[in-house]
Amino acid sequence: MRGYSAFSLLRHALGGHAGWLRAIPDAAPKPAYDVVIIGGGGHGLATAYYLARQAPKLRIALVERGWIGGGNSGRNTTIVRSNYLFAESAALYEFALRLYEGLGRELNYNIMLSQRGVITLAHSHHDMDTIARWATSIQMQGIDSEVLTAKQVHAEVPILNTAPTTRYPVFGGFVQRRGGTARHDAVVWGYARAAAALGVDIIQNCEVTAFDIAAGQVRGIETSRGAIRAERIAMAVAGHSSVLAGLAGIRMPVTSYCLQAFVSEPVKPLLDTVIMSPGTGVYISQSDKGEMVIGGQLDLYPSYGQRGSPHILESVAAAAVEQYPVLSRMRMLRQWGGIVDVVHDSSPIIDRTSVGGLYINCGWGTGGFKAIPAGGWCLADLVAQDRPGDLIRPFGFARFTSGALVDEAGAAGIAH
Amino acid sequence: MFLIPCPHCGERAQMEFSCGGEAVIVRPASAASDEAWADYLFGRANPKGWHYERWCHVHGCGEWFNLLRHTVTHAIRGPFAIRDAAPKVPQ
Amino acid sequence: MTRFATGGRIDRAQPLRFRFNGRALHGYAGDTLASALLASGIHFVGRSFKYHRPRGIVSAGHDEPNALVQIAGAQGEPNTRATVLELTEGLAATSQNAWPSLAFDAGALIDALHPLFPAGFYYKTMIRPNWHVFEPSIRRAAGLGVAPAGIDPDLYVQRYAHCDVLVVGGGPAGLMAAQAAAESGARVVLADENGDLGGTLLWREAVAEGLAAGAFAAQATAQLRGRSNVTILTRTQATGLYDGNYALLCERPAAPGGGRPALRLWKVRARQIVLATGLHERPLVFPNNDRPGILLASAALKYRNHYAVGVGARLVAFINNDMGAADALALHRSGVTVAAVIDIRDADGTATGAALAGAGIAYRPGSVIRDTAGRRRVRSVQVCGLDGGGSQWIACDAVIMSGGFSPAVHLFCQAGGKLRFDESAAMFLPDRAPDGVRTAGGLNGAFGLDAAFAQGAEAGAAAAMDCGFQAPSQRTPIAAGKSPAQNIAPLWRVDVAGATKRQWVDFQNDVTDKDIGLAAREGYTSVEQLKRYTTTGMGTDQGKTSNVNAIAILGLRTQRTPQAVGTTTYRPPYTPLTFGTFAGQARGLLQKPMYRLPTHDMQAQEGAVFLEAGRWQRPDFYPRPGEAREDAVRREMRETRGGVGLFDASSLGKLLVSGRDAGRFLDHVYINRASNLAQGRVRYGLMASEHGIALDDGVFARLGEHQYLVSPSSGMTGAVFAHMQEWLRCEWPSWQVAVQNVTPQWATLAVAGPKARALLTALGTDIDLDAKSFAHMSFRDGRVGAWRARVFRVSFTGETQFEINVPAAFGPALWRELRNAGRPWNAVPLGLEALLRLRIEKGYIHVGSDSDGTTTPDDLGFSQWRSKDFDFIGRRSLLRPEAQREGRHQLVGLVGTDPAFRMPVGAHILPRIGARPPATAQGRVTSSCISDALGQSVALGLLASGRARLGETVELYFGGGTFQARVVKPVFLDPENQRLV
Amino acid sequence: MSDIAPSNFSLSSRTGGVRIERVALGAMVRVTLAPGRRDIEAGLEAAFAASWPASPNHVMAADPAIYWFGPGDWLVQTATTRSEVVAARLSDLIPADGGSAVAVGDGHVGYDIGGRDAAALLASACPLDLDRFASGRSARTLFAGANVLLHRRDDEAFRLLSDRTLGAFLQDFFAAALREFS
Repeated sequence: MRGYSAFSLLRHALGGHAGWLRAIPDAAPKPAYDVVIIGGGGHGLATAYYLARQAPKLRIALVERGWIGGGNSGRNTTIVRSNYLFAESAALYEFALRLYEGLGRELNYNIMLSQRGVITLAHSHHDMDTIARWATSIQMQGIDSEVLTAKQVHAEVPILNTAPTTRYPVFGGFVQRRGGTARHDAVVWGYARAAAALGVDIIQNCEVTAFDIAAGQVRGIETSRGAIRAERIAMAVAGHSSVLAGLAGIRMPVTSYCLQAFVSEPVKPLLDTVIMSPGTGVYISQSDKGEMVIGGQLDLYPSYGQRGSPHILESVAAAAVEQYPVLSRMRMLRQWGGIVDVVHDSSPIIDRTSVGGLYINCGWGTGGFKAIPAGGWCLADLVAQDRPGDLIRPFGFARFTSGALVDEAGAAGIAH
Repeated sequence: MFLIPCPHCGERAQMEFSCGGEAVIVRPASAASDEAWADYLFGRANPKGWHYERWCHVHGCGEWFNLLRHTVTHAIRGPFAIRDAAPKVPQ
Repeated sequence: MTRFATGGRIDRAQPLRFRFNGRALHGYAGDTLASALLASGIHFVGRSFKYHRPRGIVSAGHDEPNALVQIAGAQGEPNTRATVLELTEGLAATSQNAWPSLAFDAGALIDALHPLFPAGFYYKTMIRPNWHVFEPSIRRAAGLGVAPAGIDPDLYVQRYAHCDVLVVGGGPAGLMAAQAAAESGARVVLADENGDLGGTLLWREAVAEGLAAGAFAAQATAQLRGRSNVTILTRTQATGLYDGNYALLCERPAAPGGGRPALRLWKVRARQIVLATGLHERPLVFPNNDRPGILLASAALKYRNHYAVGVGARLVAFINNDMGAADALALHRSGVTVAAVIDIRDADGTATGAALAGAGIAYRPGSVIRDTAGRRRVRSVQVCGLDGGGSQWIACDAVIMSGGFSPAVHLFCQAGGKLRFDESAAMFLPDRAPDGVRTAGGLNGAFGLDAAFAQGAEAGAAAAMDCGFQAPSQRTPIAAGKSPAQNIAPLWRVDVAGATKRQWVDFQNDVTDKDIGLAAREGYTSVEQLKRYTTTGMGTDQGKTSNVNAIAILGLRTQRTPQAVGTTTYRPPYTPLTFGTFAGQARGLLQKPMYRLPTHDMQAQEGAVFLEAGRWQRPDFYPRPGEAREDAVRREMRETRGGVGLFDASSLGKLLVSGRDAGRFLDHVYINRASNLAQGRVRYGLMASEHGIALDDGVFARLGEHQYLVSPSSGMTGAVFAHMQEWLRCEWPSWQVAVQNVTPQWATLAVAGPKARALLTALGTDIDLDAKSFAHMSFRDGRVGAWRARVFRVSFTGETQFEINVPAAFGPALWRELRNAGRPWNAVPLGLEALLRLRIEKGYIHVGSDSDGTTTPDDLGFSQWRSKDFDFIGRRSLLRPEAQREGRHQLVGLVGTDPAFRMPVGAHILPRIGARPPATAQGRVTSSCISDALGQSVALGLLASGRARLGETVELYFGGGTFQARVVKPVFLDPENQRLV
Repeated sequence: MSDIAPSNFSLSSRTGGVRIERVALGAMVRVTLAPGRRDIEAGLEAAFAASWPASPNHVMAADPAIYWFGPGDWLVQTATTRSEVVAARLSDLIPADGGSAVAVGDGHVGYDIGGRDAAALLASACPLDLDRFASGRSARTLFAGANVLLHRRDDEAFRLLSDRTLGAFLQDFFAAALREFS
């Protein structure tokens, strides 16, 4: 992709910015495609982009029920990192992070990848042991990570509560310097603009209402904007995976929960890293606009209502104030909830389904954003090859019958 | 924070309860196939709409019971006894 | 003179001094900072977020986009809206987003270069070499105020409340709703953000039942206060409506300090809700409409009547509806000169012209403002006809505008209400209300008192009836003139020849109509995409004044009606509220409950350093003068192995499992058998989850034929109790088992070490302590010291160990006796860390350290379950291929080649000696210590096929370095259990 | 009796609106029955007659005071008898194969919260609707995140029972919550 630069900005400024091309095209559905991707979030759009790049001859459409980026891609707390405990996970998320590192230039769209470091806190001696294991395991993958003493953490994060009476004393932590944040909407728009430029039809306000399946093979979909024929269909609809897969008669090992997040009013720079506290569930960063972006625990009952329980919000906010007293007099500006699909082992599913030609990418739980480039790349590869590549083989349906889970939650206790 | 009707204590704040997930999932005998066992452990209806699920009044009387709850609006019907089959879904 | 000598609701007897940007000023009690500034002739109070444009006060309420100030001091705060901040003596406020000063702001350079910075410019540039080059300066430039340093001195409290009818908004509609509901006997809570109820009654001239509006409000308030079933919350902002009619209200109690709370968060559970939240006036979008001195017409009138402040000496009004005209007229009549009224509507069919002319105000129908002048305060406006002709500059020192009104639908939508756009009223109105929510008054787009009164009374009565109360007696509607008509002709932007200057839509975030056009052109056409791409409506005001204008303009640009464009999702909070409010009293150790040991105070006297483990406060170690943690821990270990150690083990769980099926039940809960345990005996048990993962371990004792005492590990008691209850109630409801958690009842004091038996003998007991009659893994009841006790012989230390259980209250006394009796052998208190290391020497696992959510019982060396043919919890999962797989990581012991080097927990085992990362780990160290007893460095770890690799030497990696260790059985000390005799 | 939390704990707001005192609970026995043992329950009802709480969330406040704790779950409290005696008496009524009755008096702390602001103080951290919580009612609920049993003795008098291990936490929280009322 090209077209965006300081120079083009200057040139268009002289023309009153009247000459900019459409970045987010709005295509109308054609009767048939080679591949249809369902879901206009980050994973779906990335899938479209990488598939179009890998197989230029394919006629590809992406259908989105609402507007692109309207799901979890636009509701998350924008954290990117690859500091996962198990080799299988680390390989997948590291692949995503490496793609992220070149993504702005590749898409010619500033995704504002800010590798400001992600610090994970330990609040006890036992936490420190867990973190030492975690950090070492990541180093064993050849991924950057270093253990920090309490002193080092406080030096990097002066706003942490150091009072002797604090409920959450910091015993240390570990940092992945290459972790950080990226502008979530920009990732969505950047992929959409690039995919469209490669000829993908991006069709918004187009809801899938049924699958056309014959002899165990998918033939197409019914949508709110008419029928679309395609022999290969990929689903990437985080939060609603069970519902959509259900339309194809597939029962998923997934439960949808509401995850709440909130931001403060913008203030001058306070925090230049991303901090995660598995012990309290609080994770926090400060956006470039100056807002403190805070996320917390799941509401632990199945939900598709994008409003969480206020008492969960309260406990997260209270824990955040306890850890960062400076928040006490700062104001919460906006809170929201996103619907995440959670698998028992907090690891994703990228695989073929029991229906021929129907593929799925789901189960990222609370951590889908950081995986977008890998999730898209792998799903595109799966659709193109019709067999799982090495990266995603551990993340198929087979693990639920064999028991070979990739249990990040069980082992590390958190998987945001 | 919606209210949950406890069979003994009446309507109480949801924060007093914990959700046990989908109700009446039948536990296969140990002879079951790996597939059947996997479906028991992991397979979930996870509907967008009415969901038959079990709750525990964990911070109250401790009772376990079933509810029919709408997963979007959190409208609730019940409570029902833990062994009761799922009632008809409201229109 | 901008402050009128009489009138208003300020207290002239209470002058207040304050500082703004260092300048000493004064106002009166009852002022807001904004009204006091205006009274001092100050409009220019801040700079905009992006272009650093001079900005003035726009509104008189919480919808203010511009007048954000920084409050200094420990009780200071950023981004405070001057329009709602009550003036207090000595208040010091400064402008934000300006450097070096408000008047001369270096950032203003951006405005000169504004063509380079259209909406979303940052997505198109700063891509190469990468964002990191540019981000630091962007971050410094962004952000509004400065977060206050230091500990927050204020007190925040919370309060749950329950009512039948919650009325939000104490204006004319809300007052009547509360009255009607209250008369029916319902429990009513009425919340209003202001100090006095009445809303617009307090500052709009009107007559109700022959009373002046203000007097009527006072009367209605008095009537409500007289009712016991009504709770009136003034100074209280409703910020959120959640599922189940659960509302969060934030109260600012009057005169905080002196122990009184600064803020109180009300958590209200209402059966029915009546929303009477009124409307916000909309600015008009026209060229250079953002200059200081340009404000909302209703705001100017409120400043005049509520605060006795004239916003200028010579005003020009720009309107598109009769409400604005009426306000201009009211201002003029009350002494705030309005030179001209610019009305985009043609004169035909409106009485406006006549009324204005009659008052001597120049009236220009069919006209617009095409430009304005004045850098730090509007100086004049250029007026022209809709055809662009008849251009004329009019001098003024303030411009009031009325672009129509937007009902405050935020709470309505948070609760799930749906909206429709009414073209004739040019506003989004409540359409479908969620269950239990009603709307009244301005929120319904109603203008005028009679409609507000009627709708309020009707909604209040209906809400009460839905709660099962009798309808109140038919009350005569309140007499208050006929409602005026709005007669709006929407003008979403000025589109006439020569209107070239930027027209602001979102003042705070500097979003202009051109930006919206750009977004539309580039395809960001969903209202949510527009918001995210241009940042319109994303300021601290959340677009209260700008959203509808933005939606309409996007509609114009994309040939859609506002209805078709739709609104963005309304999210709590309605107005920003501090995080401290949410925290309430839950500060420090009060965050969440924490358990204390029965002998906590004694341990403190012993000099214990405490830590939190599984919600328990437990002694970590007992440093002697000059002793570091490591030294103290190793000393405690040595002295226990050599003599005797004492510790309070009361946090170990005690679950009483009784009933005919108790044994059968425990057979299903544990992977090993319980039902064949003899009475009086104790057995180690390991339980698995249904997924076949090691869940917890501990001991269980058989107290009687039908009764067992189960002892989960400290942090797990609650979880294990819940686990048991769920299986009993949900899977095996017919089994006769009763489980009771009696943990808090008992103080469990442990005596461990070669001298344990001698100590107990010295203390005195009628229990025969001889190893033959009282063997390891059994218990006895009897007298210990002065107390009846139950004594268990179990061990986590690898030493002879007695655990003495007495009622919790006797714990401290027993501890004292044990310490005294222990003197001859220098009995020492044993901290948690030493305890956890002693068990390593012995090779006892610690679930959660030596295992994680992926470890099976077999991995830990427990295969008893294979002998059980029936289906205990987790068994089927253990038969899956993965659990049977070769090469699983199994528990082993590791002996370091360097006896002085403690093998770090988390060190990973390399695939072969000499290998270096990146490499596939063969396993890891799970717990380790230096064993003085053995003169070795020992560790427990998990190793691939570990049990088949005993004797092998492996290399481990940690923190960039490596070390070697020998693989051995996971028991180092006393494999023959001589010490347990 | 030394303790994890001062047993002489007593606080009042300066305005006198609310008073909190640690109370000695005397003997307490917890009765837990296996599900479906209506027969035993009937025996207990017969033995204790009127003083056995017929319905959930009620307490018979005589001596012994009997709290409904949950299904098949009661708490018997008496100031006049030793818990062993009460436990023995109850055990006679409960066959070992059907449940248990054990002394738990040492496992609890109790606080009397009285005064015109008593309900307000409780409402600062308890989600229960106290207006609809009449005298003689009891409920297990949350206070400051801790599991408690709340008993309304009369309009302005509550008793709060919780685990003894939470005594120190509760007393610290009471002290903090009281600031609002002084």
